[in-house]
Amino acid sequence: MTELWTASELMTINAARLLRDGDVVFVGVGLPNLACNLARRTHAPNLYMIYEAGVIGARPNRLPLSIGDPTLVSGAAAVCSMYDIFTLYLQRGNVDVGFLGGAQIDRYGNINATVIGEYTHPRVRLPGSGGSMEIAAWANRCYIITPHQKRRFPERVDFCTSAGFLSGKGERQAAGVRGSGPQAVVTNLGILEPDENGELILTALHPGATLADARENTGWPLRTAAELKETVPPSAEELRILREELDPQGIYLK
Amino acid sequence: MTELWTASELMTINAARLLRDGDVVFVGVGLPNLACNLARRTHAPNLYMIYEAGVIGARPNRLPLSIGDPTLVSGAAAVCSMYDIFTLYLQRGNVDVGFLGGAQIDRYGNINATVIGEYTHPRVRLPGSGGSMEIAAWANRCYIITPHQKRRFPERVDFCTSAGFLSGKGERQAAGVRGSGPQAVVTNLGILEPDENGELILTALHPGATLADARENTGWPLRTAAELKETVPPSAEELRILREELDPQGIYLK
Amino acid sequence: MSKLCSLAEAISRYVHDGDLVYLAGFTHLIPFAAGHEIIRQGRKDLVLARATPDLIYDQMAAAGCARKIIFSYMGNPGVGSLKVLRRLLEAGRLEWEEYSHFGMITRLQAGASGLPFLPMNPTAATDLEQANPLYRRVTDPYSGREVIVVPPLQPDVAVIHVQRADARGNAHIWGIIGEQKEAAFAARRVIITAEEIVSEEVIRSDPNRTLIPEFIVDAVCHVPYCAHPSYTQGYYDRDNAFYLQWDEISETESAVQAYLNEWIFGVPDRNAYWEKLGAETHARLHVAPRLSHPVNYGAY
Amino acid sequence: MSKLCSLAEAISRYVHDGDLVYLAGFTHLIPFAAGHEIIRQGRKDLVLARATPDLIYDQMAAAGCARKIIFSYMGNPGVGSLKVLRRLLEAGRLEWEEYSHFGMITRLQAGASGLPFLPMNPTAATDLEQANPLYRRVTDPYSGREVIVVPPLQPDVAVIHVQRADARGNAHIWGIIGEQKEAAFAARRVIITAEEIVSEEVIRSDPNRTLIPEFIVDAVCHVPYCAHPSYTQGYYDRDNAFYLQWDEISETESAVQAYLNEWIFGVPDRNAYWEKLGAETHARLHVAPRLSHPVNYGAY
Repeated sequence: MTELWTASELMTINAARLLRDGDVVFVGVGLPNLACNLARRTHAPNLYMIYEAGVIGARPNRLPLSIGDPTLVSGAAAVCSMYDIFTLYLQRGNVDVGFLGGAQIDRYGNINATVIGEYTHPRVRLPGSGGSMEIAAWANRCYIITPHQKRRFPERVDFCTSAGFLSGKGERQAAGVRGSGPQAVVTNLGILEPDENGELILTALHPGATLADARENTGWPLRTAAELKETVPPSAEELRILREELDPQGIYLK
Repeated sequence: MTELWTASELMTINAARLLRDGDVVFVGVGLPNLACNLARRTHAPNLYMIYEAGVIGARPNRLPLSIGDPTLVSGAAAVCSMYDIFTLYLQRGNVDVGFLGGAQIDRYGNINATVIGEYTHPRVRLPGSGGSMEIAAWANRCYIITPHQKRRFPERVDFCTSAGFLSGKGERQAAGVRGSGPQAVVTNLGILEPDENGELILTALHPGATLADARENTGWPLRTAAELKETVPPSAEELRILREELDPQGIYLK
Repeated sequence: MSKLCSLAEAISRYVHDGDLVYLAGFTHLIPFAAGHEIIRQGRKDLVLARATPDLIYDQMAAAGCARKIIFSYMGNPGVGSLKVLRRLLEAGRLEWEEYSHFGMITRLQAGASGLPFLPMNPTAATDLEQANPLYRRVTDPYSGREVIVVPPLQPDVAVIHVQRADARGNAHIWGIIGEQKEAAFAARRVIITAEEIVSEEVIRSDPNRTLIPEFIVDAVCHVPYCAHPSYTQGYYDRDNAFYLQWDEISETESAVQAYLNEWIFGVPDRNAYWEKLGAETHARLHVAPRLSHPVNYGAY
Repeated sequence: MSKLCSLAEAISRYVHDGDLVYLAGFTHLIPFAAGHEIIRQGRKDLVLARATPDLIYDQMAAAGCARKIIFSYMGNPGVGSLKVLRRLLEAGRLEWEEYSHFGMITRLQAGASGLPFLPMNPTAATDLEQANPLYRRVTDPYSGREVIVVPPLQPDVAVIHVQRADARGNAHIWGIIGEQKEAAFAARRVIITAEEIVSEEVIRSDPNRTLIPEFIVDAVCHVPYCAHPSYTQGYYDRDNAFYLQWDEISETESAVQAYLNEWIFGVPDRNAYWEKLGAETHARLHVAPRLSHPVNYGAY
């Protein structure tokens, strides 16, 4: 792989491109926040950013370092309670896009952010759901940004913190949740998307990455789309915005 | 009856005396509002007034003419939504006293503010519950101010908008509502209070009123307390506050 | 993206015959101008929902806009009856559906939250529950006791009057906030009417004051004095005299129709209505300023 | 009636061994000073509830105050793990009870509302529901479909940090308001800590800003810089450097105990703590003003 950009930059840029102008996005800090701000400065100027801390239409003057950074509040369009953000905004169906992350993502896009090992006797205790159980269920579309590593992509998660397609699309549909589930997983190697049954398959590789790389770093027999695409390389302008405007100190993009 | 005071003044003053210092009162406009303000200026300086419109700790500069009068808001301690006032304040148990009114009050303190005649074919359609269904159930104590007339005191209400003791105290207790129900009905003739079974009996007469007056104007065989009291006549100071400070134009006290 | 348009355009575009309409506001901020414009445009078969129908639904019903009313307190606040609605109900000429205030507001909260129902503690007064089959019961799985539940109310369109909004629809409201936020989030379409259209900078100087965010708003209309004879906290007083006057007007059908002809059909819009009220009324409803202490958000 | 007292008095009077304690605030307004005072006074067997335990519950657990934790996100926000709590959980040395954020906040909302439960739509992720028997299901009586419900959470005591309050306890809060209001109404006892004690006139100039009314408040403590290393919007910045530093400190038990000794047991109160932080930290956390546009309530 070329070293014209870092893995974080590559993932952020490809995630940004998945956003549509006018989307209302439930944003986390870190790469999702950078992806949203990059999209706003390129093809999606009307992207609307809301945060689980209850901040609506934030316009941060500096890079937010936590989900509750005060720069998200000063100059925002609205602030509401946590109960309101989860009821009036998320559960009501006002959120187009949610970003999710976790220690494990499985073959059907289910996410584990709770525990490695047994729940009652944790080998590694992780932070837990936070907002993600409901975001995964009720946002119209979800995206996941994660490094492509075998331990992060098991056949089946140890604990299902947030629902992808469970054991297949039919099972999610039967559960009656309003959101359409994970629509893409952006990794440092390429992009995985659900097939008609909800199984994550490789649909694109980044420039320089190979199918063998992807298969080697996935914990299930990774299938590919009929037509495996190559992603467009990051543009000079995308890289400039990330490096000069959004994260000049390289806090998230190192 | 002497004409040193009007019936409205007499009822307001006797209602004010039922309030205790520190009570949190769910107030309506009209006589209950005057009674509360009179109590604050006499024996209950720490009376705390909240309004179903969502106004907390109001300090009106003029006589409020509706439940949503802007003078209730300017200078209030807090304003909240209607959902909050009914949940966080009333249902949570933060209200000590509620005032109720209606077209009919029956033998067991049940109130009708909905309809005379059949519900589906109303002879007289009244305004309906507003906040009173829940106030009657959840305020710790309720008081009723009403003129003493036979048509207002039927044996049984046509429609139970707000629960008193239903058909007796046991039935209210079985229903599991937190408030203790109507504690007194203040009329222009005297005061009715529930006996141990929840039946309203005459416990006091105002100066000049007779038991015969009260019986004649009640729609059920009115019983009296073992010791029937006489209320203390309105004091000059009580009358002065009402007439000079609270309702100088005589809007409610004529 | 600016959503500014005239009130006539907004009503024409977003309020349709047969809609379930919620003109929000508990005593405060009642969007009378929107009700009058709906009357002028001759909408029919509306389901009119409001906790307190107030004079505006009396007028809309008198004008023949309504098929049904959903309410929790059908009075002229501080005065007495709503005589038009009362006559229609007593004559069996209007459908109705009735709640307590808490039941009504809980329906909006469920609608705004995207929930299939919300519970309330029992009140022991069961007559209304028996009269309205949308009240149901559910067993609390922890104690085994029953709660009362109501289903969501999701109006086709809500009109929300506010003190100030930006052109995108981010709206500041203060004073009695009633059910404004819940009605807006519950509704499928939202029309904002505002005393003032202000810059984004004013709104964003105080984001905690914003009860309604732009992305649930369809139209923003600049309508000063929209709420008369109701009021807008800080902008003008409630016209209590008119509430008393309506008690007389609404005694007879003919006086009501004369009122509609003169004050609704006889004026093109709210500006003309306000001018017609005249200088004496303007002076009577004027209010001196009383400003809030500002708060510091910090220049982070 | 003034409820002003020192934080030490308030903790001594209203926080007891074995209590279910909720120190409120989502990232913002976390009352660290109250947590430190609870540690100094040696409270035991507490059940610590917070959506995000944050560093303060890491510290309280390290000091041996806790028997159990109730939470929905056990991370160091923006950094990684809460290592003390994680070690205790992995070693089986602390009970826990876990929700999603929405489940946790819904428990508080039910507690604040006096309801026996509140519903949430299903999420299809059922592992946590199976792990925590307090999640239950109820059938929607309208559609026959199931909802998830949680029971009320009613803490014995909540500590709520605010920007300004009057001596009776009426409190103004702005910026991220998280679960402050719900925690206060849910709790049996409420301690307010405030950056500033202001006159009633300041509070009453803007009643819509008052999230907590005096009559649910037991004690009001004037505690400037109470929230450090968290922050108070408009008053000082979040100390992100310390959140990173805690990640190192909390690597080892000995470093944690050294921290407790120096920064909690080693200082008598928050004033001394703030002075000890020194001028450089004060300067780093300083924020320039950015004021809200005032609103007009009208002199009715």
